Amino acid sequence: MDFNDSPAEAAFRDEARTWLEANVPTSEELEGLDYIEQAKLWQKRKYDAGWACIRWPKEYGGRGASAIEQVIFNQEENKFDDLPGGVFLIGQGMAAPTLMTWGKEEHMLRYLPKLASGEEIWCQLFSEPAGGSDLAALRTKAEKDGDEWVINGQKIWTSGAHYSDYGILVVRTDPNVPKHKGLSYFFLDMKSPGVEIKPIKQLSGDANFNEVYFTDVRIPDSQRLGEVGQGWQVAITTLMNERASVGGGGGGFGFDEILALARQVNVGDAPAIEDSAVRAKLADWYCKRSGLKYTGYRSMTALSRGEIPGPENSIGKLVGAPMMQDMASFGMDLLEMTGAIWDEAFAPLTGMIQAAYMGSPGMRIAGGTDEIMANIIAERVLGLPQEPRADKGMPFSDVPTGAG
Amino acid sequence: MDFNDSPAEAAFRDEARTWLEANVPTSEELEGLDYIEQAKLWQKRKYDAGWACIRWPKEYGGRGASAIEQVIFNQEENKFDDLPGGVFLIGQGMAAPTLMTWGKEEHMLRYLPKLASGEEIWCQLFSEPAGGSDLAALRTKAEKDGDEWVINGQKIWTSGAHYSDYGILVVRTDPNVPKHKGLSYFFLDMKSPGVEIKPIKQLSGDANFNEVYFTDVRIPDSQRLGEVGQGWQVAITTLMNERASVGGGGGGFGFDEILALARQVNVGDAPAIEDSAVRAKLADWYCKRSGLKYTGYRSMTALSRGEIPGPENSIGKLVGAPMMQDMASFGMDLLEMTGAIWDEAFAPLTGMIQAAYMGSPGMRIAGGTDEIMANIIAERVLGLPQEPRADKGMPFSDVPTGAG
Amino acid sequence: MNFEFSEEQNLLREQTRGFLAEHCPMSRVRSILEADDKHDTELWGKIAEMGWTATVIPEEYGGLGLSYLELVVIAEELGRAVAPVPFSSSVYLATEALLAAGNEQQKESWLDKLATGEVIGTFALSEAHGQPTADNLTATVDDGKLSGTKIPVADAQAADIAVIAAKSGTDVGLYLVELDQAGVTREDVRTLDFTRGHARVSFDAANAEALDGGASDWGVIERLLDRAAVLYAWEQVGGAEAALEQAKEYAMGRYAFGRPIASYQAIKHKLAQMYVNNTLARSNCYWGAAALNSGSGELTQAAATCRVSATQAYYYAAKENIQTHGGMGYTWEFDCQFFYRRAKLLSVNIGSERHWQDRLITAVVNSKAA
Amino acid sequence: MNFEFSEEQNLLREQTRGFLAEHCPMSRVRSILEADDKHDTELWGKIAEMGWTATVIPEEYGGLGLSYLELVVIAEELGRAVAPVPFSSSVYLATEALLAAGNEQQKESWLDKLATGEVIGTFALSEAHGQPTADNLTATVDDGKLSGTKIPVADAQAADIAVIAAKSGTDVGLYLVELDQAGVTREDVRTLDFTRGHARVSFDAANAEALDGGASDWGVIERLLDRAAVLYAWEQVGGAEAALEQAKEYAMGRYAFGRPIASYQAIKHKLAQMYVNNTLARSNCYWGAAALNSGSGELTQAAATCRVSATQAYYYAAKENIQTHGGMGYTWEFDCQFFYRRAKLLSVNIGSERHWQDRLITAVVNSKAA
Repeated sequence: MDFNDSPAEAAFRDEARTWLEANVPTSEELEGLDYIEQAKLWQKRKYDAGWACIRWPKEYGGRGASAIEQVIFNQEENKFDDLPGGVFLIGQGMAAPTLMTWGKEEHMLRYLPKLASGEEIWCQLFSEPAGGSDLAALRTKAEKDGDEWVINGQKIWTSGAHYSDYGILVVRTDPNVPKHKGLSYFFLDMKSPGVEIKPIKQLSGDANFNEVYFTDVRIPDSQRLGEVGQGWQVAITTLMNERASVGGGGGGFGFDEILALARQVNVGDAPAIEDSAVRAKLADWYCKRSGLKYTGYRSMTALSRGEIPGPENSIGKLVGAPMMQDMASFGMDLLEMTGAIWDEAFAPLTGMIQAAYMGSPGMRIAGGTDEIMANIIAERVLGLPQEPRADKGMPFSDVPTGAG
Repeated sequence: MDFNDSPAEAAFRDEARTWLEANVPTSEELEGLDYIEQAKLWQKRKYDAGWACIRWPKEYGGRGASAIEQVIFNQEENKFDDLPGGVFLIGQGMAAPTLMTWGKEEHMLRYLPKLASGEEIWCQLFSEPAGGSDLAALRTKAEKDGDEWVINGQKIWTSGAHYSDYGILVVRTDPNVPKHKGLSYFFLDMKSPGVEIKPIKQLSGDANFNEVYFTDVRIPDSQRLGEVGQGWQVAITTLMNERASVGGGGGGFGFDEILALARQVNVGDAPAIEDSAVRAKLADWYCKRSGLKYTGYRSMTALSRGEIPGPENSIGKLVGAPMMQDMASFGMDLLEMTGAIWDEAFAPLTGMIQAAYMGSPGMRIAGGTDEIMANIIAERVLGLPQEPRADKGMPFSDVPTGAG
Repeated sequence: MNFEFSEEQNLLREQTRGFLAEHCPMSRVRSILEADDKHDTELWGKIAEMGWTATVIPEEYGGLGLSYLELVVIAEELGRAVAPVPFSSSVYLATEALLAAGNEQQKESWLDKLATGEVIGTFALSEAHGQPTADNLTATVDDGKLSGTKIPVADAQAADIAVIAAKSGTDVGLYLVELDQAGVTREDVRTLDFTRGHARVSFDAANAEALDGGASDWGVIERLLDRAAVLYAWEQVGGAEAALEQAKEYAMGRYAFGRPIASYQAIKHKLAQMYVNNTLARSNCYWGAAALNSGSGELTQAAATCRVSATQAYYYAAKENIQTHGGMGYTWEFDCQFFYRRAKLLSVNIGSERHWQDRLITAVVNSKAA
Repeated sequence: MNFEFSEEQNLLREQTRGFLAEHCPMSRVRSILEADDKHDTELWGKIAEMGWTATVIPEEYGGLGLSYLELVVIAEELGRAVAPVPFSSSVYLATEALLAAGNEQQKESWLDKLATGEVIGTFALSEAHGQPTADNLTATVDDGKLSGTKIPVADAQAADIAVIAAKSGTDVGLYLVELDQAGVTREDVRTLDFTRGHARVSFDAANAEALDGGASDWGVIERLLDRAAVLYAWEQVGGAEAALEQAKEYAMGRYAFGRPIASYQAIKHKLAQMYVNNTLARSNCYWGAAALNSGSGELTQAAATCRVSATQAYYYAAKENIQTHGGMGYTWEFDCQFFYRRAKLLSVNIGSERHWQDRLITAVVNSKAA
């Protein structure tokens, strides 16, 4: 057990670091570009040098690297602050593995290199307003018309729909069979006629997500992944690859920030960090953060041994999101009467604490609520039985919905 | 809103207090008697003077008093420390109201006065080893034989079985109908042949409960309450009258004790009560205790207005039991390395903290687990739907049990 | 023993609730949230017409001379409605300061106008991050002129007068300042809760008049905050209760896997926990109300107790209400956000949970020592 | 990066677990609980034969010279088994004290006997309620004679030697005392956990030898406790894990309302919480083990972190394991009690959660200042 790289890992890390130091875009290069353009510039540069999506086979635009090499590259890349790139996460992290598992060779040759190069951005069209935690209860329907499918319905919580070129989509092709069995999976051109995109304003005031409406949108059958009715299995592939890359945003507020605040603000006549009630809370948060960090190290070790980290990774969000909420709430308490002020000019850490208070409820929901995460741990990690499903085996059209 | 008695209440309180001051048994009177004898002495004295079970009609041994008068009398009686009497709680508090609701006049005239006088003690025979929170899943069976029923099976968690004269009993008279419909309710003479009583040792080392085994025990049909198959409804009457009089025992450890400890023990160089982490915990416990106290005042006010306090009273145990566990655990932490010592000679408060740590797990279970209490609040107070019942409408004999 | 509201008080509650349902529905709160307004001036006018601002002001000063039990009923309902009005600043703080520490002339000058709502008052204590103390106050009054900066001052934009904690030499006292004068500058500061205006207020030799001839010391400020804490706690309990109701309603109607989410223990036990918190907080608020109303010596203890438990109950109910709603609860469109914002605003407005926990234990220790 | 145990260490874990399953089943723990024995002498003999007591002692002193990574594997398994043996006192504390602060002659005299288990050691610090500090110690050594009282001394009845914290003048130091001598009196004190003997030990001019020629100051004691904290934390995580497994097994087999109680969210989420706590604590224990093994400067921080999270995880798992079992879990007959008793014993034995939280933040602040 040690924190050091093996010799081969160290060599790879050196190579990556050397390349990054020479190639990370300068602020001059990025100036005047919007966030998407910045991201595309950096992604293309990585791609051209063989540093994009390095675990992918070379013929699809990757480098054929190992999982641990990917981790090492990410670590090194993350040492540079504020590199643009989050817009590719869904395409590269979720759509691509799904294409690799369920797509035809021609799909892969056509789409994967442009995902790796950043030329095309993808989004995910799964969630629906009435679905929530019950993802498979989706209602957007697709009807066959010759070699095409006609889509009608609505999706929600789609990040980046407005700047995406393609989207992955699950729809109901048969309402008369149990809900998991009547779904099919497609990808579509987001510029297709009949696709309408509306931003969703969150309670934090940000708009990180969209609603997407489909009115007689036509998709060629060749853009189907998996068989008709097999959409749920295909979706599982996508979801298994979902990283806890959750939107809503807490603005980087974490243990270090609450610690800094506790050194800055007084309780009574002394810095809050000397107050034992403050210390007890900080200690608990420190232990949680540390526990998550070293759980991550254990996962990376498993990766480096060729093992695949399992659903136990869902503890990250389950622990981290409510912890951010409580830290933010307590941070405001430490400020006392000024705590609720959310003005960059007056609030410490330029209002980051207040932003975290407003953003953290979203983190507790997006990508699976706390309750769903606890279910996943109970069922998939501990192997406890599912709860009885009222809709089990029932044709989807007969499942109670509470509506009407 | 005020804390004072109305004039009529004040007069009643004076009368009660005067009588109590003159009649509470002296330590000389109690000396040499065991706990049961002491309790019977005091109960008989109250009965003879018309101060026993004062809400009951006079013909059954009571005083025909109002609910609020009962509360006032209890308050005054409780001002005297350590008066014996807990052994009558089940008979007077649970069996008697059930007899009054479901019994015949002859039952009431025969049994209620002796319950009021303390001459006869009753116990409750409901729980079974396989039942737990699912009380109605009981298996002890009764088969009709002429004018009698023959009982075979086992009950558990029966307080005072070994010193009780009578017991109230729910048994299965028909296993071929859904579980709630196949039950009947009896009372029986605990000295009947075939009744065998074994104490249950708890993890605290105490034995407050018993197992009771029935082997061909015969009960006359005249000792049935309600119709055959109506046992669940009768049992509900009993359970509605169950006070949160929970065994297992925390030995009187509460907020005042943890406060006293915090004044006595140091954290660093100063009394723990000056440490802000200690203060924060104490404040939270104080608020809970205070909240329960004033919730009780509100219930008493409702009683005094003739309203019947509802299931919201289950918050007492739900809040109080885990709080005692945490206070005890923290109390030991304050003692640091000596905390685990459970020797009256060495431990502060004569080991009460350690006793509370060992006793509180029982309080979180007896009379309904924390989880059942939360269900009761959710369903009966807030009106939320029950969970789907896998055994709904199923003949009892077909319900999955996990056994075999 | 009578630990309940009277029939008249319950009737007042019904009227108050009905009035607010009509004049302060959530859509009204939203319109203030989304506008630049600092409060709902129309609603304020109607509230004043109802006489709520006059509740505990004695009749001789133009008030209704009712008890604090009536005032807590109104406070709870304003909390339920998340009403965007400067009621707490004007009634719980400014009016109370005058009642407690104003001299006869000051009471006569201002109480009747506060009673009719034509004058809005506020209270200013905090100057910097962290808990204000007698030692760290820096605003000073010299020869009737106040200089210094207060931040945040709740409802300062709406207010005509403010009661200010300031020092004359080393003596802390309360001073009355008319805000519409040359030496006073109000700058908006945005808080989490856009439905209530807050400002940084700077005083540059502004005219200020000592309350009670300067006899109002730090102890007077603490007692003022104790009294306000009970009223804040009732608002908080009202908000917590409304958040629970909103969560319950949504959970009953929202289906997942073929049944209402309210039938899942994860949701049931969450709502049960809200109920438990709210019930304990409410019962403590009864104690606070009784102590406030009777002028009991237990006031500090009762106030800190109900303040701490109401703060905890509202935070839990507000955040778990959003959680119960899932993604929809996190949208701007849904009303869950109002409770979440207001819960935090109220919880720091007169000192945090941490502060009141500490004050509670001081009071408990003192009472046990006595 | 390699943040896992080696194949050999995993093999050791399997062997250790297999050995304890055979020689220390729950029935064995029960027999000690119900007897007057202070520990399982037969099991101790076998453990010593396995060489566990010799793990980190260098070969030159008769040990196996293995690393702390092997020792934490054994610690975790002893924790899982709730083993009724004086392993922590003798190995984590007495042996470590000699390794850290013994002079050559002291090491030669005692380490080989501690390695073979023929000598059992313990450590004595506490004298009274509350956290021991350099200031409040009263045991004194004068001219090689120790006087004072220590309570509680874990495994004192089983021990042959004890390392004692005492003062010579105002200097705190560690002293080695043979317990079988005229000036030493051991009185049993019962703790919550009857499977481990504890005593009050009085010294009346007992012969005592300074470790390290008296150079062992309070800092040495703190570092000794830091090192022990990592090993205790692994025992605690082992216990927490076994409690979770016991709860899970029961919940799968116990039916209520026609289905296993493990299918109810109240139970599922309780067990998920245990899993989360245990996983965080275990990952922190990895850090602790790495820091202990490498002699890293982060040791205090790592030790306090894993100690706090393991203490919290074990308390939660032990109490909620009983709760999951319902009434049966509260009976003497069931084995849930072993974890519940041991959890609390371990949590106060080398200082409480509160104490280690405080120590953690001191270390964090120091590391950030540096």
